[in-house]
Parts: sequence; C-alpha cells; structure tokens
Amino acid sequence: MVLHHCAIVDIAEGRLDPSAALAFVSAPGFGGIAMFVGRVRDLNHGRAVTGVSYDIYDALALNGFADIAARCNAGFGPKLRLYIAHAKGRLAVGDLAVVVAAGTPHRDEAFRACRQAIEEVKHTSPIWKQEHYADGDSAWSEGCSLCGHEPAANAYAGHSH
Amino acid sequence: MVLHHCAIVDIAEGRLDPSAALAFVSAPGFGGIAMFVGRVRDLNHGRAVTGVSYDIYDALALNGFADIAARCNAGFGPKLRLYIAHAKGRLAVGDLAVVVAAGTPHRDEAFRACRQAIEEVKHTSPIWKQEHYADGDSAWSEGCSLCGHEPAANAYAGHSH
Amino acid sequence: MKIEVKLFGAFCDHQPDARLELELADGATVADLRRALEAHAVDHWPGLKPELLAYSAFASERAVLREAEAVPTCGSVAVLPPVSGG
Amino acid sequence: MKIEVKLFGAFCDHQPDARLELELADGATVADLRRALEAHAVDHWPGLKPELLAYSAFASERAVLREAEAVPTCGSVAVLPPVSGG
Repeated sequence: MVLHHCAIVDIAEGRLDPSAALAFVSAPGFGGIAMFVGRVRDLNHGRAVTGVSYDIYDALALNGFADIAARCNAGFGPKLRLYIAHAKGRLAVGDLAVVVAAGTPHRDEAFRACRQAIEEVKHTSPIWKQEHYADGDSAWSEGCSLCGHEPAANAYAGHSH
Repeated sequence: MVLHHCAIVDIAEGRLDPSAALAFVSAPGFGGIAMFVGRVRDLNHGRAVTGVSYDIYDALALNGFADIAARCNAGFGPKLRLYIAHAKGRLAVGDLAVVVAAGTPHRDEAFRACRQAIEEVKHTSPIWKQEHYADGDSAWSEGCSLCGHEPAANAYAGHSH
Repeated sequence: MKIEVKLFGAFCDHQPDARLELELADGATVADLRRALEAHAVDHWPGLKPELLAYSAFASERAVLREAEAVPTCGSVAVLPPVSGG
Repeated sequence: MKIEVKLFGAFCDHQPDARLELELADGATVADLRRALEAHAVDHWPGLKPELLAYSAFASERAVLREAEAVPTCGSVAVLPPVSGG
C-alpha cells in the first residue's frame, strides 16, 4: 500500500495548503505526523531577496515525487501516507515553496520519512530557483548536479544545502 | 532572543491548532519550518482504543516547556521560534494530543529543534495518559520515570517510546 | 509541619480528589516525604502497586526535586508517576 | 533524426522559448546529444558559462539518462541544469 499525494501548484492557480497536507496523511491508526514547510526567505547569502521564481519540469518532477514516495514506503512503510507539493512560478517573500508531510503509526518513522522526502526533493527533483534581489538583479541558484548519478535513497548524504 | 509559545489546551475549551503553530513560527528570515502533530490512535499494543484522557500538572509542565524551548534555543538558535502545545482532558480517536513546531532560517535546525522538543515533551513533561478501550476497561500508560535524573538536553537518548 | 501533596495519573485512581495532607518533621527531605507517602499508601491504598511509588518522582511547580533536598515549605509538592505525554 | 530538446532554468536566459531542435545521427547516444548541444551553445549562446552544460544532465519524462544510453526517439529530451528546489 503506497498512499501518496504529489502535486505541483502554479502560484497563478493556488497556494500550497499545509492543512490539506495534514488531513491527507491522517488516519485512525496513525499517531505521528511530521511536516516540513519551506518558505521564501527575505535574505540569501546576505542579499535582500524580494521573491523567487521556480521553473519545474512537471512531468519528470511528478514521476520523481512518486519514486520518492515509493522509496519512503520501502524504508518506513507499509503504514505510511506521504504528501509532497511544490510551488511553481513567481513567489513573494513568505510564500510557501514546498510542503512535505508524512503520517505513520509512530513518530520516528514520520520524522525520518518526512526528512528523507524533503532531502530527495531538494537534491533530485527537476526544479530550478531564480532569486530576485532588491537591487533589481536576478540569479539562478547554484544547485545540485544530476550528472553521473542516479537518484538514490541516500542521495542527500553529505549535502548541507 | 527566545521566541516561544507554550500552551496546555483543555479539550473542553478548545482544540490544538496546527495552523496557528505554523503562523507563530513563521518569520521573513525563516526558510524552514518543521512540525510534529501527535494524534490519538485507534489501536495500541493490539487493543482497540476509543479515546484517551490526559492528566497534566499544568504549572510544572509549562515551566518545563519553557525550559525545553530554552535548550532548543541554546542548541539551534538564536534564530528560532518554537511552539509547544499539549491537549488535556478526554480525547477521542483522531483528536490532536500534541503540536510542536520550529521555525529557523534553514531546515536542518528546524527538524532537529522540532525533534528534540517533542522527545523532551514525551520524556520529561508531567503528563499522564490513560487509555480507554473498546471493552470498557481503562489503563494508565506505562511511562518514563523522572526519578533520579534531571531533565537534560539528551534526555531522549536511547528511548524508543 | 503539614505538607500538601498533589497527586496525578494512576494515583488518582486511589485518591479521587487528587490531594493529600501529610505531617512531616521540620526540615524533612524528599526521601522522608517518600517514606511517609509509602506508609500512607500501605494504610490507605490497598490496590496500589508498590513499584508505582518507587518509580515516582517529587516536584515543585518549578522542577523535579532530588531525594536529599529539603521539602519546600511554601506551596505544595507533587508526586509524579512515570510520564506518558505526547 | 530530429530531436526536440526542452530547456530549463538558466538555459532559458539564452533561449527564452525554452526549446530547441537538434539534428542527430540515428542511434545517437546521450553523449552525442551533449556534444551537439555544446556545439550549438558555442554558435548561439555567447553568454553561456560552459560549466553549466558540463554540470547538466539529460532526462526523459521518466528518468535521468546515462551518457551511454541511446537518445529516446519518441517524445522529447530535457537538459537539466543543477537543481535547486525546495
């Protein structure tokens, strides 16, 4: 049983909804829910940020989210519900960029599944962030190269970003 | 700077509110929010549960929550907002028992602060759970003895419950 | 001196009003209070499992108390059975 | 064979319509596609940092492709610069 909800939400069409994430991963047998919410910050590497734009290869990202869910299920399931949603388009400071939630019978699995899922989203999903600065400049964030390695369960080992 | 919200909410007077927790730990400089939500399960150790009652020594628990927040701030601050709320009284299956949320500039600190806070709440807070079973029986959960040790930052090391 | 003792959790099954008054010598320690409570339990709480008290801690509103500490003379003292929050 | 290449992230600064058509030999591998794209970049994208392409991967809608794999003949192929989601 893999019960997961994966979505890419264009900011022009809606907002990420943490309450919907909690509701999705809730079940009568589940005592623990862990959730991560990523928000657009007002400062990055010391520069004042006014917003960010996310570009996403939707089809591959959604396939990748489903793969992430399957790996979480293998590691922390089979009693697991997982929710992964990422925003797309131009976001302002404070807007939600990503919501990941995991529900399981006990809290340790919920924390670990949630953490693994957000790390894999960060390091393997085809998503690109362009930061817009207060001085009018914009720059694509330096990221994680997908060259030469396949997405793996421990793809985030050793990464700090 | 310690910014924390600690509360005990009697089920007769209100419900725990994860949205309020998210709002409290949000700030323009914070990119990461980790949240844990504990819910009443329908089954424990194989017995069908219809609800639980929480007894709490409110004054000591609130002082302890503030101590937990101070330790999280020492470990993961100073840029940290922490929210700790626990329900009191008779809860039904699916009701929220505890909500812990941590907001920080980056996600690693948010996850670690949230995890440390919920573990310390579980293992050091003067809170007692009585389970009510479908067969009419009730029993106080076996817990964590507070004898002979002071609350410590690593109070949860080695504990799995 | 008279000490008010607050009771929580499983102790309330034996003492539904969740409080108790005990007479202790002036300057009594937490260890003395524990012995006085054990004696009370033997006399009044026949169904209490002795290990519950052995695993219980004592606390003020501020902190868990060590066995060698003097029992606080202002306010009340609480008996804390093993905790199970969350 | 003609291959449609989807572009993302920083590549779109150089090719605002975010797509490109390249002519490749039948049976071309991903490594061949990479060389063709490098040649295209030299001719058409003077501002592109060469390391961006070196650090970019190629993918179908389903998965990242290995260098020795044949370029898929149905559907399109995407160039993925280093990712920065979340």
